[in-house]
Amino acid sequence: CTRGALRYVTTANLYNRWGDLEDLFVPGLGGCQGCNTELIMRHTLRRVGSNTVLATPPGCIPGMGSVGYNGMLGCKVPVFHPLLTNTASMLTGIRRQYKRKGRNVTALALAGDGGAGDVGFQSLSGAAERGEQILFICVDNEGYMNTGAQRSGSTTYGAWTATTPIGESARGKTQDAKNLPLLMMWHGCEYVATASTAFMEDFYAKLEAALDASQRGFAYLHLYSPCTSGWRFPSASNIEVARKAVETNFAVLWEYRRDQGLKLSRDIEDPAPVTEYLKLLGKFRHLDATQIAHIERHVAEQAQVLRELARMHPREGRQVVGHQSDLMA
Amino acid sequence: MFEMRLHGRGGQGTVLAAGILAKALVAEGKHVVAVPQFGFERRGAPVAAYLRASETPMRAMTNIYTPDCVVCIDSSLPRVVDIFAGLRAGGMLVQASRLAPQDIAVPPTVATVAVCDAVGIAREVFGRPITNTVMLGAFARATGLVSLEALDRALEETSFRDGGLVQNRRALALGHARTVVHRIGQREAA
Amino acid sequence: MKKQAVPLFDASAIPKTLCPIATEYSRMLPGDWRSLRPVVDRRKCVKCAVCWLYCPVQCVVERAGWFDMNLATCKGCGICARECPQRAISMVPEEDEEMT
Amino acid sequence: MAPDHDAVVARKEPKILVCDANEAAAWGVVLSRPDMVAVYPITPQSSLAEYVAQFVADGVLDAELVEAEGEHSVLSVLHGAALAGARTYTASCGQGLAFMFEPYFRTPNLRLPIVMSIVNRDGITPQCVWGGQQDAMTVREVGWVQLFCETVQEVLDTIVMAYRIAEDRSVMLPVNVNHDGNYLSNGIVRIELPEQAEVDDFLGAPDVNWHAALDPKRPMGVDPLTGGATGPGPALFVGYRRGHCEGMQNALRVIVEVHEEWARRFGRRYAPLVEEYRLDDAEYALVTIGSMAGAAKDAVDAARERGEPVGLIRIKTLRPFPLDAMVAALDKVRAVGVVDRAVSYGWNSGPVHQETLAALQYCPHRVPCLSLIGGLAGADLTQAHFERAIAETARLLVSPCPREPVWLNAEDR
Repeated sequence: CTRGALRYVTTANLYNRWGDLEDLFVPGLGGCQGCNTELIMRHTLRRVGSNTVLATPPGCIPGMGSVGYNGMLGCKVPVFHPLLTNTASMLTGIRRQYKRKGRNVTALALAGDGGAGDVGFQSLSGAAERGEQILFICVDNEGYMNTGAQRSGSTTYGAWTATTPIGESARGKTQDAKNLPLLMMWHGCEYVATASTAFMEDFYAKLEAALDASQRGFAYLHLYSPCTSGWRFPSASNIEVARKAVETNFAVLWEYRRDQGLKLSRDIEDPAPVTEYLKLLGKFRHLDATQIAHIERHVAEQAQVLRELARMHPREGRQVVGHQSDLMA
Repeated sequence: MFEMRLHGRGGQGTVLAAGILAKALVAEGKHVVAVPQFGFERRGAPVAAYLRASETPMRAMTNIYTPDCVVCIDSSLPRVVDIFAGLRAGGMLVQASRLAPQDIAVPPTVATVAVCDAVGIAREVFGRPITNTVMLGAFARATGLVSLEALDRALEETSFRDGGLVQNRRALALGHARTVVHRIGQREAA
Repeated sequence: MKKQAVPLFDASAIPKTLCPIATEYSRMLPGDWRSLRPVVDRRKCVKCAVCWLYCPVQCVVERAGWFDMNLATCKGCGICARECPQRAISMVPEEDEEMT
Repeated sequence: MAPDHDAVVARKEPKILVCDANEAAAWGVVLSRPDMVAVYPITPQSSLAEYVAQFVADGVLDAELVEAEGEHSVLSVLHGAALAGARTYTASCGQGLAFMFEPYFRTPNLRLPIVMSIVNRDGITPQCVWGGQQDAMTVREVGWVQLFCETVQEVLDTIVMAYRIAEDRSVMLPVNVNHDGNYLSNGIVRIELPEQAEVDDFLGAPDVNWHAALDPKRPMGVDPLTGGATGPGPALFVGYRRGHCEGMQNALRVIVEVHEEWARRFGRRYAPLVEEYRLDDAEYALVTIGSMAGAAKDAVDAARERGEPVGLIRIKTLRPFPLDAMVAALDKVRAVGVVDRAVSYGWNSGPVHQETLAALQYCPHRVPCLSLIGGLAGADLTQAHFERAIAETARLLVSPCPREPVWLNAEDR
């Protein structure tokens, strides 16, 4: 049996299950060619369905027209621009008011890493602490891409951005990215997970779990989203970049349930060299050996932290759920 | 119009006492304005509250600078705060103290001294020196401006973070019963 | 296609000077962004749906025996061609297509 | 218009409360039956938040209470709730308002009829926690309706009235009910509590999101990108700006109507826009705003006893600016002294002084207008201060108007 054939069974399953559902964004959105974020948005909303209020804080997501332009709408569910800073708070008010009126409406956020983890972090943290029944999805493209690819708290060490340029005395960002999903886990959310579009079945499973958890408390999904324009790679390589990030442990897939602790979603014991990932991206082209060593060390440390956390799993111990990783590797 | 100032320490319920007194006065048909002195209320730190009562409505929402009466619900406070500042000639002091009224040092503006061992009563009732309701009883006894019954009813409408209604009622009654009023009169004429 | 969307709010009675709202679907179609066009080789397509799974604009449409692209919305990113396990999709320059 | 109650209906004895304006505001909230209240504590607003929380805990108020992690989120929660149809309330002041500014200055443009108390507090720095109106004055160009109360009773009554004003379909704007920190927020007096049934009848059901909603049953995009230099953008944008200005102007009429109806139903009459006190036969007047008017009126009475022809103008509605009412009042006198509890740095005077100067442009005759500033950071404005203000204003009749403001508390000790 070829790997292709198995993969085809899996992907066709997803299609058979969800492909017939109406895409709840309009056919034309202004995302860049090959935009991973647009891919995430369309799959997410199709799955979450129309009994939803969607918040899209400023960034690429509304920038591509989700909320609309001059009276024309980009989305088939009620959708709005929160401020960059208050997504989780506005959703708090919405969800609680409908609950008060006896209606079960999904409160969904599709936010960038800035609106989730930088300037948006206070409201996100507050809502998570209060256990608001919100499904908050952070689409992490590691920077402020809608404004021209500037540095954010999620930008990788060493990366070029418009505000961490390369010059005589500067070689990109000088700090590591903050680990936002782990920070959210420590809030004691109902559900926290990381996912990637290169592992769609895993993503769909986590979306389903998050949606379910958001009926009880705060659910946070962190989606790793390569940006063809800001990271400088050809649009056709998008899924390849996403896949390589996971295979090198640069982006580790895991999930946390409040009552079960953290589990790794796939085997991370034998990662491909991080350089295989770094070399795909223009934003890393200038890296010197020291910088590469720094990133390698950081990736290894993060993996080790997650390994330890998974070992502390209160019920089942460390567990690898890797059905897709085998198929898609 | 009658103007008074209450002195106490944070945690003794000085501001709350002004509120309870205001309720009682209103119940007896008076008009009131009660304004606390503004600052951070910290346990032990000196605090004050102002209260104005009148037969007719008042408009000014201001502090009081020349009170007719000073009520001091803490026995050690006069050592650190000039509780007599601005007191009108012929004014009254209602003081929490174990001393006899004659033994309390007062400026010549004071014509009447009323004394109540509020700390002793509070320890007896609450097991702690929370003297505010005790001193309301003392105030009623000393001034006759408000009835014990009205104060008692005002307590019913008050929510206490420490101490229950029953205890506070008892404190009020004991404060009223065990207050000694001394009129200086003659000395004032000098 | 299982319809999910609920009819849009009828804003005809709402003054156009209150809160900014959008109550008509955008009619923008990004097909004209494309310089490369995906062309599906029907013989190679096994309907594995990988193209559907990864197409950012979700322009993949199912035909009787193969998957095709809706060229009104396809931006020509080339992900489908890159990811197709059967190598059934090729990206063809638009101008060449026009000349044929 | 609500049904006309010609006479004040014969009522049983009103329930009497002895409380400060923070508790009175909380009772106003109870009577208005909001669906959601979000709070974050800040001096001197904190006890208001506590009263509301206690009322919810006691079941006196059936509302969702959100103890948000900061003022920015407080107002943001209410944005969401209002777009889902909720009648909402919050209160803040000073730095809280400053921190809230981002959602605050978006609220009127979303046309959300949110009612919010500002328990007026001066601005830091200097670091201070006391009353002053620098907070509300600093945000007066943002597009909220801003009402300033003189008394504790007026605070309670105005909170309820604010919902009628805010939710009026020709207005649809958020309303700030201002009451001075310290002197009103903690000043205890006797007030009357309106009957719940009568308030219910006065207010009606919430009417909050008929124009913009986030509801899966009627999908729309709320606040799409609007504007730019081409296509329909510019005209659309102007339309929204103009609509907001029109809503503010409509509010002037609605504020008057609502106050009149309140007087008819509840027997308490307040000047809705501008109060004139002993003005008809006055030669000069003080202009005041907020709770200082009490002591100022006492000073006017005392001056009248001495034969001085002074009156008083109290601004209740600062936004929208009540131009006609203000001009009518100013037209009765030959000089005014404006007492501000805040500073307009750029003009070296007070904000209300600047507003008054602008209104004087529409007066048929020239009226000299002096700026007096007092009551900053909790400073007391007593009858004595206003007697000085009266004397300074009287001087304008015989000598030129100074450009420097008079700092009323500069010599206090």
